Amino acid sequence: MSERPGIADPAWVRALLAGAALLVGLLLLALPLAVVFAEALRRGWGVATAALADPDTLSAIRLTLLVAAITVPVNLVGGLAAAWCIAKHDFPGRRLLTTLIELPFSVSPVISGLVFVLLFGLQGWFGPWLQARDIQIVFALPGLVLATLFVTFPFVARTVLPLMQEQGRTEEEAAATLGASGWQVFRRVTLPNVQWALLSGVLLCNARAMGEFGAVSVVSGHIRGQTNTVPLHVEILYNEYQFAGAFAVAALLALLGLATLAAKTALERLTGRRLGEGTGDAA
Amino acid sequence: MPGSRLPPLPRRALLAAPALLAAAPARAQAARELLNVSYDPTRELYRDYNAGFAKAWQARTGQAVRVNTSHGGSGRQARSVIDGLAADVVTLALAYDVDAIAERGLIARDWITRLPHNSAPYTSTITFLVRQGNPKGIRDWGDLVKPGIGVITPNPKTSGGARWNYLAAWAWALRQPGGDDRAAEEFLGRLYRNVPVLDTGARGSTTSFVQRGQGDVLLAWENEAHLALQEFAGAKVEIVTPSLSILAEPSVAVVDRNAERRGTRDLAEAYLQGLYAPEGQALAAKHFYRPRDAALLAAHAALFPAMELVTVDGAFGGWGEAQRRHFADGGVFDQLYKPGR
Amino acid sequence: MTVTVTGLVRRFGAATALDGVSFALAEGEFAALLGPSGSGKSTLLRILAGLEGSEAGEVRIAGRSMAGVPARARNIGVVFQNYALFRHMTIFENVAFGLRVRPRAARPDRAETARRVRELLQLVQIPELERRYPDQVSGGQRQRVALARALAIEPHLLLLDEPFGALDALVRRDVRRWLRGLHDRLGLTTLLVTHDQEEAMELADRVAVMERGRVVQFDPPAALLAAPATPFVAGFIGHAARLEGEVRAGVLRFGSLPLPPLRAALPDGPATAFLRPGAVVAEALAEAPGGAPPAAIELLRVTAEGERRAVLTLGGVTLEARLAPGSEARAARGAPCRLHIAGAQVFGAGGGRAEARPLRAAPVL
Amino acid sequence: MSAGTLPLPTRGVRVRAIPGFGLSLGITLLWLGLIVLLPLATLLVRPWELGLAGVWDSVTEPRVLAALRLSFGAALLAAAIDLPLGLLLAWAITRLRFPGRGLLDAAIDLPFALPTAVAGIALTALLAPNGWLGALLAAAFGWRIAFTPWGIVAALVFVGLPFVARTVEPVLRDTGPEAEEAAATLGASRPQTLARVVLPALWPALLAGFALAFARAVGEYGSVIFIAGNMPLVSEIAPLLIVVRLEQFDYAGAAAVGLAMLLLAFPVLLGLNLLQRALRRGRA
Repeated sequence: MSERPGIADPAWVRALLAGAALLVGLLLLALPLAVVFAEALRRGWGVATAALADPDTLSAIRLTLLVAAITVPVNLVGGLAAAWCIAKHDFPGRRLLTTLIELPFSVSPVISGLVFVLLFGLQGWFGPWLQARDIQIVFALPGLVLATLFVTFPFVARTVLPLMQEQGRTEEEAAATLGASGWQVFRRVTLPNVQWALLSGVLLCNARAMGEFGAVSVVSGHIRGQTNTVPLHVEILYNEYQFAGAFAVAALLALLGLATLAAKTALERLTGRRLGEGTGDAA
Repeated sequence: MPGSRLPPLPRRALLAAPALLAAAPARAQAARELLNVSYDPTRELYRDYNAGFAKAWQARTGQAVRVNTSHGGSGRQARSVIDGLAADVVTLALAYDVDAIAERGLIARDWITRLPHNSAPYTSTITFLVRQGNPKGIRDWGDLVKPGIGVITPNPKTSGGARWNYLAAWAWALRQPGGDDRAAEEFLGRLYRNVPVLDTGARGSTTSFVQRGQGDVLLAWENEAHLALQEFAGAKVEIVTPSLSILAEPSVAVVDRNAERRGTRDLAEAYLQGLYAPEGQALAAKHFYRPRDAALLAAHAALFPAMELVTVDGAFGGWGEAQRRHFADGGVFDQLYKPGR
Repeated sequence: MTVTVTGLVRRFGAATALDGVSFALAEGEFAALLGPSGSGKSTLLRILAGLEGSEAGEVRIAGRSMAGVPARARNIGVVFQNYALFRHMTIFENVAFGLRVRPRAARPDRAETARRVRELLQLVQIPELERRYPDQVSGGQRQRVALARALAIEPHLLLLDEPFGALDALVRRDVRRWLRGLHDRLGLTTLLVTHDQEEAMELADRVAVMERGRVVQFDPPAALLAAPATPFVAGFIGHAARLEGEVRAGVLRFGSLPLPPLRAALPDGPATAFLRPGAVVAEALAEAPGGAPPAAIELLRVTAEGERRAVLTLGGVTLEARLAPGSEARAARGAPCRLHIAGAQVFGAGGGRAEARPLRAAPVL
Repeated sequence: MSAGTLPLPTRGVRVRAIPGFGLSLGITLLWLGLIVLLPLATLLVRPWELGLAGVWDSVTEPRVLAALRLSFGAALLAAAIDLPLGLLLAWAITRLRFPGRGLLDAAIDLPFALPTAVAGIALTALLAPNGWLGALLAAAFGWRIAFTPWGIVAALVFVGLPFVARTVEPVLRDTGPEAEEAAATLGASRPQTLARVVLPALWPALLAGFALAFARAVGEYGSVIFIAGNMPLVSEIAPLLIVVRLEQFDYAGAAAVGLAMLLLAFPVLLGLNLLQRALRRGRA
């Protein structure tokens, strides 16, 4: 019994499409992931867990978490402010601002690292000044944070802005007529309306922050145990012919990414149902 | 317990990001720190050497010392030091990279004379790694340009090791009957047409050759070739020693400006001098570097077969000249490198 | 074309949307499918259009069975609930769509297509909008576009799915009359699906009332009012108030409620009466007769026609009554009154139906 | 500064109904300026140390031109391949019901979540001539994927796929079957409905996805360097050339390549954007 015989495709077409989609998913998406885990466990659990328990790995994990812990809140605040300001206010240059916020997406990660070397490296604009004051930016935590900030810059704004625009301004205007201050309007009216999209943006931002390679590689200095993030550590292990170890650490990163995805999917399911309750079944 | 310690952050980093103060680690240890910025194939050597050095230093002075290392392509590492990576010592693949740092005033210009043997405590050379049984019959440089031979070597623009490969091939071609610059250029052009994968670093090339099964012969540091035999026990590859090769002298130097600034000069100098001491030389040999110590070298004759070795200074007029002529943008390499397809 | 539907059954999981629907439409007839939401009327329309399948039953159009005929081959014009206009096409392109997708042999050429589209836009009175996009015109205009688009394929049958739902009340009345006029000119067999009884009564020659997956009555509007076939129809049509009573010896009484007894030709037993607002008359009194007042006016409202009506609550049922002539001056909120009933539809427990009449001719009428 | 010269709305006085504008704009500008604009300014300024002729020579060198051609060509090709694949995936998860649909839905985001370096070594291990898939393709068709430009395209297809799928998906969900049903009642066959009703409605979203996938692919580094083979003039991507130049201490040259990439990407993205808007014309 087909549900919509008027427009439904023949069963074999549907089966073919579903099969093709599953094949694409398998070959293009699942297989690379499977390789990571298969290679990680090729020499057994022992080798994999030993690679993870290595002090250098542990310090890389801590560094990566620290970088993400700084990056995400900064981009959260900035992204929210930008989205709010663009969606809820009129001012000349809104379009330009939107474009500028998206700019880092079209900049190569390598360039994202390069610009900070050009700025803060010893041969850069501020390098000599910084060294005279004994301040280290590139090849230290601040450089890693800056490069990661740049790369993950648009995530929050991008996920929240369209929703804010779609929701319009009437609720905020209503709040304003009721005497709410800017912060109160934002905190009590706008934020609750976008919180789920916001969380999803934060999760994406976090996933990218923990997984960034190109930009971070340029500014890291690759000092073992000090400025090696997890993705860089994967490269190091790989270059040391410790393939099982490299893939074990890679698998850990992949698991972090998968957990992020699971959280995001769960969130969407949750919000999907919420939205469904609101609109009811009109059909 | 290895997990109990946060990564020690440079104090200066914290100054630049006051917000991080909450996350800052307690500076429990008062250990002195030394940063050795090195290149890819020395990871194993310095892992051993650092441990021994720290122990010896503590025995001698009572100070705890922690040696940090950074590895990568030699050129990239030099660039990082130039850009402000706070290296106390550099142990790079070639003198040219140290010269580049010296040019920016971070190292004294006369660095190469400050330590024995051109400031190169160990040497190496370039050999061939081929598939087991040498199915393609590769014996010497001339065999590399035969049709159908896949040669794996990194990009001389990005890899110090690759430059040694290039110069060794060039030197061999010059020695052939009728060998002149034109013939050498022609020879190298043909050689690079046989290269299917041009990795950015020596380690990438080894992986491509051994792990990914690319090509028939890998041009490798002698120490890397031996290490590959050891690491990839089941990889079915063997070493072929060419008739002539180049004397590779990996250079070491104290980065004067950083050592002064960080107050680590004594430590840095001791660290490099230790490489010339018997323990250091033995470690070098253990990791397949040719030690400078003649007796030690003779004792490992099976590992380090005698062959004719030319030097960069002798055959190319020094690194500055070689770099300018061959590897600079628009240099000989750029001209001869024309991919086959 | 004639349309014959016999024994249609459609279930969605455990729910039955259509439970054996049968009816027939005559050539050129304008019929309406009327029912509350969930009564299955939209499903019926979708089955007619070929957008939905059925478990049992048959649809014949002009005598031909539609079994196995896909939607695109049925030549039925459909105006969808939200019009389903193609947003990326101009209004011209929307209307031309049905002509342009015809098989090559039957496809009119470019000039002919343009001519027919312009003709249709003239017909629906929006020729000036052809270059606009659907999002650039008003709701009423969109509805006309949807109609023109459906008419472009020269359908045998026109199906309208709640076509006025998106319009505001004023526009709705205009468009309704215009649509009926258009139908009278084109003579196209038309089926309108709606939950709005006024709309159905005003537009349709005959109205099919649907209740829980069945057509319970299919009659001209006047007959629905005069002789509702089931209590559901009686209650659904004409805003009638439903009151429970008891018939004894041909007389219906409403227990303790202050309503006069009625003559009803039904066997003894409980019965349900449906009182339409016009059929109840309230006579306001100066003072309550003998103690407690029998009924009190709760509030007074004025109809669109300017008539004053009294609203009362009896036994939990809200009742609307005309004011008796001469007592209007006394009518006020809280005033006591006496109720008279001109007539009512009564259904007995056994299923019998009777037209109830007052015992005596009402003095106030 | 330019605000004063802009024409004001005719109703006269501009009213700011919602408070909090100044603070939020201030945070935005600070954030944008420090993290994005100031660093990018160096990219605009630094190359000119070489002089105009120097910059021109630096970016018209055959190796640079080849790398730029490869980066842009591979990115466009990969985004073009992502278009039907992404549409297929989005269609499957919104319109079809089959076992594994939920899993597929989640898997689409994998390239977002997998760090690029991990993706790079995984794809290399998979597609190398002795890898799981590479051996199969080599034996069956004699295809070499890894260490050729095709390897780059494969990596970029992987990286860009979710952009197309996730941009099209909401539109597909939103469109619903009404328009298709309307087309069916008007006599359109299924292919006609797809070609004239469904696809046109999806084009803006498809283009937006294409633009995103392209923008990401042009600059991609981590997942590409492992699989590319990195042969100058053949499989060397522009971002790698930036790294190479840096390693030769050629800061201005590196910045020049970076600038060239930005300037080349800009018209492509602008064009796609304008095309999108043209397709959206008339729609709210």
